[in-house]
Amino acid sequence: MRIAIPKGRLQNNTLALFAEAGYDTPTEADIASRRLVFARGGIEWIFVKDCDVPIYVEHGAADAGVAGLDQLLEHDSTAYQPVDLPFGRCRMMLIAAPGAPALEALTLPKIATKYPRIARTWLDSRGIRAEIIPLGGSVELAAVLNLTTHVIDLVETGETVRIHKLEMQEVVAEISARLIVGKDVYRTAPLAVRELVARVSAAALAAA
Amino acid sequence: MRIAIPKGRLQNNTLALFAEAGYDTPTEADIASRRLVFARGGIEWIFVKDCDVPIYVEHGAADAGVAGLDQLLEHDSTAYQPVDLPFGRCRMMLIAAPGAPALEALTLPKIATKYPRIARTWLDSRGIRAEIIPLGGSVELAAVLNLTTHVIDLVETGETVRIHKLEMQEVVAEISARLIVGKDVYRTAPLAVRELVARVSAAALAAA
Amino acid sequence: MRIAIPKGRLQNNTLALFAEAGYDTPTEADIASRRLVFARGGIEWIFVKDCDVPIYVEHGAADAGVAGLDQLLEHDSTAYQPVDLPFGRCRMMLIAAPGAPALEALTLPKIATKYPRIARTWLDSRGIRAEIIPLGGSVELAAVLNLTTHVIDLVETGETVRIHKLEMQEVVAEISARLIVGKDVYRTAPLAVRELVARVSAAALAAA
Amino acid sequence: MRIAIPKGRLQNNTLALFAEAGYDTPTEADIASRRLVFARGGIEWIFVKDCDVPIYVEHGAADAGVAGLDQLLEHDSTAYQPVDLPFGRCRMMLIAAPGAPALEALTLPKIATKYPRIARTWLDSRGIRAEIIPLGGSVELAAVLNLTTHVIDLVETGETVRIHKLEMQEVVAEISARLIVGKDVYRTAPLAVRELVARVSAAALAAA
Amino acid sequence: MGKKLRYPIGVRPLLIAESARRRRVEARIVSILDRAGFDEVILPIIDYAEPYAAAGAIDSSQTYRFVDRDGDLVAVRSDFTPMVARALAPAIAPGDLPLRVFYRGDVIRYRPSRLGANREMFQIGAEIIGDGSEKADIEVLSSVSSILRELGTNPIIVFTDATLPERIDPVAREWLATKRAPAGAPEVVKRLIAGTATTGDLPHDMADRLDAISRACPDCAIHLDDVDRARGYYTGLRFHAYDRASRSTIAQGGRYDDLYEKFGASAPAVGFTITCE
Amino acid sequence: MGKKLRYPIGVRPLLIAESARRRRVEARIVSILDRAGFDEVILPIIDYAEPYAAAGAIDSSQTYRFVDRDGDLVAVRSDFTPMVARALAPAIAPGDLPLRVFYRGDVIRYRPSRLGANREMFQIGAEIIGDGSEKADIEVLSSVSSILRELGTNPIIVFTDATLPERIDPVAREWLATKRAPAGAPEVVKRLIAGTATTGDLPHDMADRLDAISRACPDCAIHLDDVDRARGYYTGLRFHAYDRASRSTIAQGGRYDDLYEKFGASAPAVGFTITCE
Amino acid sequence: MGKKLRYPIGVRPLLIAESARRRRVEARIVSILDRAGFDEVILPIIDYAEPYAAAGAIDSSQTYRFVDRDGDLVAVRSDFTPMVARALAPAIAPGDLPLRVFYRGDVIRYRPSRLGANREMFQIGAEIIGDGSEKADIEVLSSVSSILRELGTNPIIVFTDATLPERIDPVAREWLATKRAPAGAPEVVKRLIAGTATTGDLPHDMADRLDAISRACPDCAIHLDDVDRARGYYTGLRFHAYDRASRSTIAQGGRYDDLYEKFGASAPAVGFTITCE
Amino acid sequence: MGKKLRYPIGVRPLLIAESARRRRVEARIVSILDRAGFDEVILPIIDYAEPYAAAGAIDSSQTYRFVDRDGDLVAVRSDFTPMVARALAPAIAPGDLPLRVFYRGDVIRYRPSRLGANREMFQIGAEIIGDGSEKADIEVLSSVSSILRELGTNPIIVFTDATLPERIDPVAREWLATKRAPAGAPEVVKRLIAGTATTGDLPHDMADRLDAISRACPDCAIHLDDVDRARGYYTGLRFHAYDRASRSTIAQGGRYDDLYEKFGASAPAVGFTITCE
Repeated sequence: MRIAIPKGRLQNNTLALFAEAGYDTPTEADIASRRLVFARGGIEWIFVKDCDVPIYVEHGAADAGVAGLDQLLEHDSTAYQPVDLPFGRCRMMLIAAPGAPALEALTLPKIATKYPRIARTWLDSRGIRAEIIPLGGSVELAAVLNLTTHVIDLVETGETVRIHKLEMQEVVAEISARLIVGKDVYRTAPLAVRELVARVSAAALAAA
Repeated sequence: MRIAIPKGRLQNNTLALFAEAGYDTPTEADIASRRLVFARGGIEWIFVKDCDVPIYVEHGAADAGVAGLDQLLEHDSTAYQPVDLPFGRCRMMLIAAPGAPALEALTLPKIATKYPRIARTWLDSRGIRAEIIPLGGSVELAAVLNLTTHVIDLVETGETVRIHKLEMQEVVAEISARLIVGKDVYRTAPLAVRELVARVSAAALAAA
Repeated sequence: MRIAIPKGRLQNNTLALFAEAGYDTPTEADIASRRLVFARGGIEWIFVKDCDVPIYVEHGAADAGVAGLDQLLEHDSTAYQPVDLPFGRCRMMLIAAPGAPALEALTLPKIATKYPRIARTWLDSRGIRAEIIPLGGSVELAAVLNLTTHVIDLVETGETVRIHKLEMQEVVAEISARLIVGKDVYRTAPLAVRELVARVSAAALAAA
Repeated sequence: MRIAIPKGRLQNNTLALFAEAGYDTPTEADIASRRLVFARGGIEWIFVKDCDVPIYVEHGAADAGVAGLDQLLEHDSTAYQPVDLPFGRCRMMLIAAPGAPALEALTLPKIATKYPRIARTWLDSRGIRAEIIPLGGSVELAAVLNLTTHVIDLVETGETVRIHKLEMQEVVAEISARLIVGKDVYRTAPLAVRELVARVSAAALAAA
Repeated sequence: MGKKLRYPIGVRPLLIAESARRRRVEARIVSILDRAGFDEVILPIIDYAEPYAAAGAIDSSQTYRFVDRDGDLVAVRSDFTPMVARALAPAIAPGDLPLRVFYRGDVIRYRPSRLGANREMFQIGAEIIGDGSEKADIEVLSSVSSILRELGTNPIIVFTDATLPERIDPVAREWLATKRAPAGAPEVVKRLIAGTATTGDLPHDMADRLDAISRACPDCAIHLDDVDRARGYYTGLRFHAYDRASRSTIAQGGRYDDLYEKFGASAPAVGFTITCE
Repeated sequence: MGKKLRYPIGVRPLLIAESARRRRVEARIVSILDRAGFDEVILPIIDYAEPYAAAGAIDSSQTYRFVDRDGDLVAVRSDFTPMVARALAPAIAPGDLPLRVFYRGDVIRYRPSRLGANREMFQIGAEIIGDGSEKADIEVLSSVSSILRELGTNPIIVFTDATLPERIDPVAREWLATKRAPAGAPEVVKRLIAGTATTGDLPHDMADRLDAISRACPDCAIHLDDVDRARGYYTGLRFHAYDRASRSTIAQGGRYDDLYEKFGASAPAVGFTITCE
Repeated sequence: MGKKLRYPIGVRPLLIAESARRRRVEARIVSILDRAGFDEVILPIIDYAEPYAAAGAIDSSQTYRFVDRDGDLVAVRSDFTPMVARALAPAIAPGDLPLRVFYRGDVIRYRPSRLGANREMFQIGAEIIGDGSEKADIEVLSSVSSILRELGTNPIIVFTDATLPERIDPVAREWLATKRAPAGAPEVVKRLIAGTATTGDLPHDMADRLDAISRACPDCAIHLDDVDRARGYYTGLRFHAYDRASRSTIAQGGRYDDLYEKFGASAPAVGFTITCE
Repeated sequence: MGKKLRYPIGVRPLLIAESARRRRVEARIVSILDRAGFDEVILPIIDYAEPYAAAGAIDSSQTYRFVDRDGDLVAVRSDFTPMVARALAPAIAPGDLPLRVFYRGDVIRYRPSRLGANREMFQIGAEIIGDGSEKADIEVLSSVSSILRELGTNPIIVFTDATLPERIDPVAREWLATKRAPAGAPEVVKRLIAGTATTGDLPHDMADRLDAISRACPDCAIHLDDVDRARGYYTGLRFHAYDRASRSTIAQGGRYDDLYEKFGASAPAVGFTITCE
């Protein structure tokens, strides 16, 4: 069984979760060694950028993994999401530049985002026409420099939004980290999967 | 005049370069303050993720900036690239999993990369058919786990390649950091641009 | 008011009909003179090949005319057909070469006809696939020489079919001559049209 | 060997030609009997509407036949045309309604014709844009009733044109009757074909 | 190849003289509509084919359709009326009604039967949205009439109610559209075909409305049996305007009270379209 | 341009070695099907898109569609099953049933998400038409199993009933397809997700049928919670076969008892499709 | 709509009986080619239109073309020969030659003139690549002859040299293609048309080659004046095979020594294609 | 599906307020052009793609292309200039020249890189045909300048000669288009990139012409190194006009002396296009 651990903001909570679930997870030293693959306790742990977890699971290069719902939606992942985890909670918000009018009032608003697919689906569902400018990071800057009137981004503490005096107008999606398991794995290794799901659900409950 | 500074691996060399060119650049304290926009010495400095510099310049949200040629090619940037900078030099390489045959020998090879557009253009120029799997980071892992037979990625020291015992097969492109200036800026503020290019070229020569 | 008289098999009955309806129709001498246009009794009579009557009325080059339903269907005429006339009655039949199997039994039957549009519409309505070979005349010959297994043609006396020992398999359409009036004429000269329709209906009833 | 004799204006000359070439052609009585197929002197003679000769030969239902070049062009016939016959000579002409301007001067002229394919090809070659209205017969009437500004039709004596005071503006094509032989027949029965061509050429020379 | 010297069949540029004539006609119509309080909306050249097909609003056999780069079926503009409904429906607030809008531009229709017939037609049209009354019907009819007179044409305008056949007999449309009814058809159908029927023969609501319109528009004539084979999206007034000389249709229109609903805003509408060849 | 040196993304020729391997596999499968009494039908490469869209049988976003010269929307073959139904339905006489047919050939699917993924796939499939019984389900499952073993693969075959979610709770499909149910969800849903549910939890008819199939196909495992986000045209047995090594789907299929009806012949059918990369 | 009951004009499924007949014919031809040392290549159903247009290899008016989602012009397979050249050219190493390959599958051609004519044709073809000699010409002709006899047909095979007209007179093609030459035409043209010309009338190299082939293939006849209006990609031997009974073309082919060059590998090639209706 | 609520990406209707603003701008520009003696030509929305591809006049990757019902490749209008040339070339008699024409309407460009960027742009442009002199260049530049000022924008207009790079060095375009030249590049290239070059560095004919234009158009600045990666159909004057505030391109144009030749009438031409967002 190969499990993909998301590097970045979800890494530590994920490792703690699996430890809580009784797994022999990679140690600090392992992680520091810059190696990416660790075989421990019968599980092959791989460290992958958080946005890549859904791709590794989709292509069967990993059986399971932990990823934020934002990445699952952006990659249109078909994997099962059996366990909603108690960390990584945040909101995908429509954020407006200071004094910018509501989205519907603008004829062709420009929206900067790291999530073009989620933005397009949400805008379609609201029948709103907009130009989407995909960016790699610090999306708020686009609104600050009024390159765009709005941005769609993850808001955790809301501090970045406050610093730049931006306005949170609408919730696009409630986000949380999720345990995902490849569709095919469910079919080809049902017992192993059931055990993983049971132990992780229990650990998640305990931690909540 | 608004200049975009790339966060990440090129940030420090870029700030040093502009300092060398006699500009009053943002200080350590500025950077630590997590603010993204600093007006200093008549120039508005903005800190942007390195992959976004070409987008800000393309949309006119920044007049000039420093970006790696990898990002300029990936975003098909139309900006001018007046100065080739002496840092950020590295190579975009075709890297094969251990023992993988040459690309041409495979009927439908799979290639993981952070640069789908560069990979597609290079493969077309070589008449090679391949499936491209776009990844966000630590692309070598795809070859290690033979999710793909090859990867196309930046190689600086080549250490990551060595750790994972991968083989560098071909150079896809020579990469270096570049000063870029928006096409429209050249036309609308020629004097300011000439001065910027002259001072940066001089600083680049001195540093080389 | 300009009325198109169909040359060929319907000509004499049509002239007799209009005479019966009290119109001063072109005389034998007129017709013999090879002129095509005759102004008589306030009506401009034009002699036109029977298959062209629907086209002249469609393009407004004639206000009304007499044409067989076969021509009206073949040219997908949009004109009104206010009076069904008591002559020109015949049947559009599916005729098979001697001993040819039923149409449905053949994988890709070939059908010769002067009426490709009617044949295609009828075949579609029956869900039958067939290749249609459009011919200009004596369509039965195609079946006799088994260039095609079937033909679709007008059958009046059925004599041609008998001579060539062909089999009439199905009725495609009941055909009769019809008075047709242009849609626009109805709207722009309603009185004249009403009078024409009334007099011709009466004459048709008398003759029936 | 099956030969298609065109009914209508070319019928008598064609029969005379074959008689001249020493063939035992169908007699007056045969023709009067309304039968369409006659086996005489080792040849199967079939009587077919002139516009259908190219189709019978194209589909291999006849090995050879006589048809006007107008029909060969209209049906885009691929058959060989080994002998140009001394009868059926006429011209395909662009004929204008009285006082109508030259075709090029009109923005979107309308042209009535029995030969839509020939008209379209000729107009394309002259770079002229026009709407084509296909008619079945007495095409001059369209110009007389100025349903169209021009017509394209066969002109033999030019009498019809004179009666209706129309103007002959341009020659579209020189037309004559031709002996045509199916491509496949040339390949599969070369000797019989050579003999037919030789005898008909000789007869044609004698008659010229 | 010679073929490419010409334009796709039925599509062509207007050179200087023709363009000038076209713009003069356009300017006069637009100024009349302006004075009458109509505001312009500008509609795109292409749009998804699917929303119109779903609303049964456009006959796909007459439109230029193609699959675009996102795999969606896209159609070139072939009929303004459904496009105005789709554009305005999402933007209409109850307070805005009644709304008077007009539009202008080229539409392209594919007519296979007529080889090379002009497919690209310049149209100007106008609509009153949100007023289901006969007053709006009358305003539209008189607008058409005055515009066409202003342009120097002597129009024949005939009108009827598009739902008339169904209100008489479910099968009446077929008889009235061919002007031939079987012996057993209802008397009123025969009188309609013979042209002897009057509004008296019609259901009261329809009769009163047509009579009111008739009184208000003296130069428009009621043709009760002016019936097309398909009702289309028309739900009430349906009229055609002809140039008395050339007898060709120069304008047509009517009421379509359930079209806007299909695009999300239940508002009645009545309008006309003038085609300038 | 270099670009044209290559083939449209995901479409490619098989040179000599690969063609030989493909034909060997094909020949062995076809001989098994022959021996099992299946007759071949050959289906066209292109067909109208509309009949399949109307029958909701094909996801248009995955097909190569284009407007042909008659203005009709035509699609390149992307899924054999609906095409077999449309081809055979009009030709089936009651006496012919049950009918065993098989088919083979390339299908082309457009998968935007995976840049350059192979779109052209060679498939061989077979169907039993006219036999709604579990006997036919069992015959199909055992045929797939024996064919895959013959080809030297060690398949994992899992099956369930495609209508299971709806039979439990109208919203169950969403929960089972993501394997996450809210607290208030029915107990059986939670047990399904946890994998502790058994056929005992299901409506009797469904349970008995699945048990019968399970008994008859020892090497196939029931996965009650193997649920896709969309049921597609499946109405009963639904199975996937995996290559134990590569874990990739090598065959799939199931029962579709109302597909033929949409094409004019109410006959139940059950079948499978093997994809040979 | 009824229309959609049928398939796009000329495209249709083969039901059980017909499929069986088709596969039997296919199997016998393939086994002969196998024994003769030909290896199969499998070609994609669709490909870019541009490489073939650039190489002047395919008549675009006969192919189903459409613009795909990347904005490129894509065509449905209409002629195998240029596709084999494009597939193999980049993969040919000098050492591999001469190479014997064969291919099979459906091609789709659009023939506007014949309403509903069958557009989808099943073809099997073979090629000898890298052997410019007459030996290869002879091998191809005798292969076609033996295959057609094996299938129980009594073929008439006629051949000539595709470049013959140009070698005589730049304008000769037009005369020979219509079999009508003006008085002033060269004597040899008249004798060709009259069928009295012999290889003696031809340039020596062409004559010797045709005579050699004729001697080696007794059941094939030279038709010097068998000339098409367009040479196409043929540069030498050009032949047609007819079914003596139905007189319809059942096979054709020839030599095309500069086709591979257009796809990057200068190798002569000669081949044939059998169309099985 | 929600998706169809919106318009194809980048295409949208203008509601009342926006339409009014658009028409006001349009009317003012048209009145200026009228006064300056320009006559309007009206161009079709669609045209064959082939004549423009042959003339290398339009970048096919940016146009909406599709195969129409006659099997021809048709493109939606994406650039007016080549269409004016194709429309007027066959109709120009020497006596008519010089000819001043203008045109207006929507063009649609596909820009894959920018998701949802507005593809439909309203453009008004004008051309002087038949006058190769600098006088015509000057008239065009001053027309653009006065029109933009009339519209209340404060334009920055920069111009150069499109053929400058080739006149210096065959490879110069690549260096000037990226503003980076290798050490060994000619001195003038380095001075051009550094912005220190003057017209003195240029061939005399080009220098004199640019100086004359510069003297006549004080508010336009020469930018010798304003070089695009591809010359396009420009053969002399090449200019861009910017809105000083938004820094976005609001107009551009230049001289194209061999474009009309490609459509059959060798006439020089110089013109501009204003894009009104």
